[in-house]
Amino acid sequence: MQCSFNTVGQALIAKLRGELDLHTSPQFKEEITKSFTTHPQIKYLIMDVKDLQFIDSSGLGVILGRYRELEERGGRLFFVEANPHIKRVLQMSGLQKISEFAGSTAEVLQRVEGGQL
Amino acid sequence: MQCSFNTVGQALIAKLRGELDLHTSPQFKEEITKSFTTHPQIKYLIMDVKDLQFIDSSGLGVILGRYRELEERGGRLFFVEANPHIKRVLQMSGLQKISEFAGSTAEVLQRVEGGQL
Amino acid sequence: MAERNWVKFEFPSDTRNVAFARTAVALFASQLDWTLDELEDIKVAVSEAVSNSIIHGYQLGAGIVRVEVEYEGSKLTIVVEDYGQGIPDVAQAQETGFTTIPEERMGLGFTFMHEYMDEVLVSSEVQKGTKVILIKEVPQRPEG
Amino acid sequence: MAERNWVKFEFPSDTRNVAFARTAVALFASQLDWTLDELEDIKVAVSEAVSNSIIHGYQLGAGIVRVEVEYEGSKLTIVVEDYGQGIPDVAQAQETGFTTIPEERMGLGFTFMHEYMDEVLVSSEVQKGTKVILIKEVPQRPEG
Ligand SMILES: Nc1ncnc2c1ncn2[C@@H]1O[C@H](COP(=O)(O)OP(=O)(O)O)[C@@H](O)[C@H]1O
Ligand SMILES: Nc1ncnc2c1ncn2[C@@H]1O[C@H](COP(=O)(O)OP(=O)(O)O)[C@@H](O)[C@H]1O
Repeated sequence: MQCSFNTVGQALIAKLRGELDLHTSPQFKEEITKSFTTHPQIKYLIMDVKDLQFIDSSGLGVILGRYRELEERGGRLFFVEANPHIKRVLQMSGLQKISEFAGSTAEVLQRVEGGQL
Repeated sequence: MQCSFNTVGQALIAKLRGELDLHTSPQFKEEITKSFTTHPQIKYLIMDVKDLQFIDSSGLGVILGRYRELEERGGRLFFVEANPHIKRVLQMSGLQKISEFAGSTAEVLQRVEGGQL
Repeated sequence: MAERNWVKFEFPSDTRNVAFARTAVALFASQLDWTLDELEDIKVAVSEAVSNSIIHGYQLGAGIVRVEVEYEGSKLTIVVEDYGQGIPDVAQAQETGFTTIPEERMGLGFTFMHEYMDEVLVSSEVQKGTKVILIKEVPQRPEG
Repeated sequence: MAERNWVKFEFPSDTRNVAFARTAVALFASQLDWTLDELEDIKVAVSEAVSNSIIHGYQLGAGIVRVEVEYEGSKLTIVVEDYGQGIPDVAQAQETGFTTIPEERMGLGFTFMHEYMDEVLVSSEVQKGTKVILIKEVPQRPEG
């Protein structure tokens, strides 16, 4: 699992590659927590899951943990380019209710920056 | 493992896809033996191994068996588009000494038909 | 209709082995005629069961996880077993959202197993261990 | 340097399982830092050893094949074991071209194992079975 982070204004873009499970999620948790701490302005988390090949409930748990923080900040959670398998897991977990699917990062950034949120 | 056969004059083109091992080689052996029987004119065997993903000594054994028949007919054996792994296995087995590598089926056919062999 | 076949494997309780376990099971299961989506479902279910043995059964400590995969005809059976702390109430454990580690976990492991497999059977004894049986049949497909 | 890890598995002597065995071993081995070519080498060696257990050990009849994979640091050890007919002369068996089924086989199985692995240890007892140990170290690579 590899993850890379980018901030654009109030948005944090997290790009995941590989498999997010019990073994790999602690690393992701640590890195995303660091990003949240060093960028207290972050309200929007954009998860680019195009290259995420696998996720189970251990991986989802870490994302949900971040969601709770976002909520306190009045923010939002987006999943970009989720494949059908990942969409289904998100739907089943209920994470989908509190988040949105989007076709591209650019699309979300446009909405965020355009003040449409 | 899938194999398909094509005859062009005195040449039999055998295209292999997948993995040729203890489990899959009997099917290949049966089909290629059938081709040899129904086309007694065959002198040149062109093995298109571009899509062959794996081969071990069980797979090589079947090809060597065909080589012996070709030899009796005064024919030749060609491997087309062998990847480095397959080249190495062929080299180690000694099959390479009695056969030739080629870049394309068309190239071999041209030599065969042009009477260069 | 596939003739019976099986594999058994065991490995130490180590988070590195979760990916190995789910991929090896899918690899063996792929001797049957699943779609890629169905194989993905099987992977998720195995990942949940094996992760549970490691986190809950052995609380991330030492232990052995055993996995058996067997099929006959169109029926695939996967058994994931540990010799760890066990589950006092298996019905409650399988409720969506129930977890004994609420700070970290979502209580969705068993829910995913039930969702992705046809049948899930859990037996457990406290201080002895837990056995999860996951069953899935290859669906009848229109001849194509 | 990787911390020790291992997996053991067993399956019936059935030609369907040769592909499973070599791929599962490569899957586990890939926790170490091999190149794709090296993983391919490991697959060939395992394929030869497991095929031998099935054809020679059990003569394509019933039996159990056991495989153990273990690593520590950069050293990978694979054990392939059967409880079949055994080899009367393990030195002779390992000679290039030696085979007891000359109509069908090339006598290259052990040659491939020696070529693709760093070390191959064969022990066998007639009517008891055969154990082949395959060892390979991850080569030191220049820092990149
Ligand atoms: N193998 C196991 N050994 C011991 N307890 C387990 C095991 N599997 C599950 N449990 C118990 O069942 C609960 C629910 O499991 P699950 O639905 O997978 O959710 P989660 O893993 O998120 O807690 C766990 O919190 C744990 O208490
Ligand atoms: N697991 C085994 N059980 C019994 N005999 C074996 C086993 N493995 C190898 N042998 C013997 O060693 C010989 C050489 O093996 P090998 O080099 O793999 O060549 P091949 O498989 O082509 O015969 C075999 O022909 C067989 O007699």
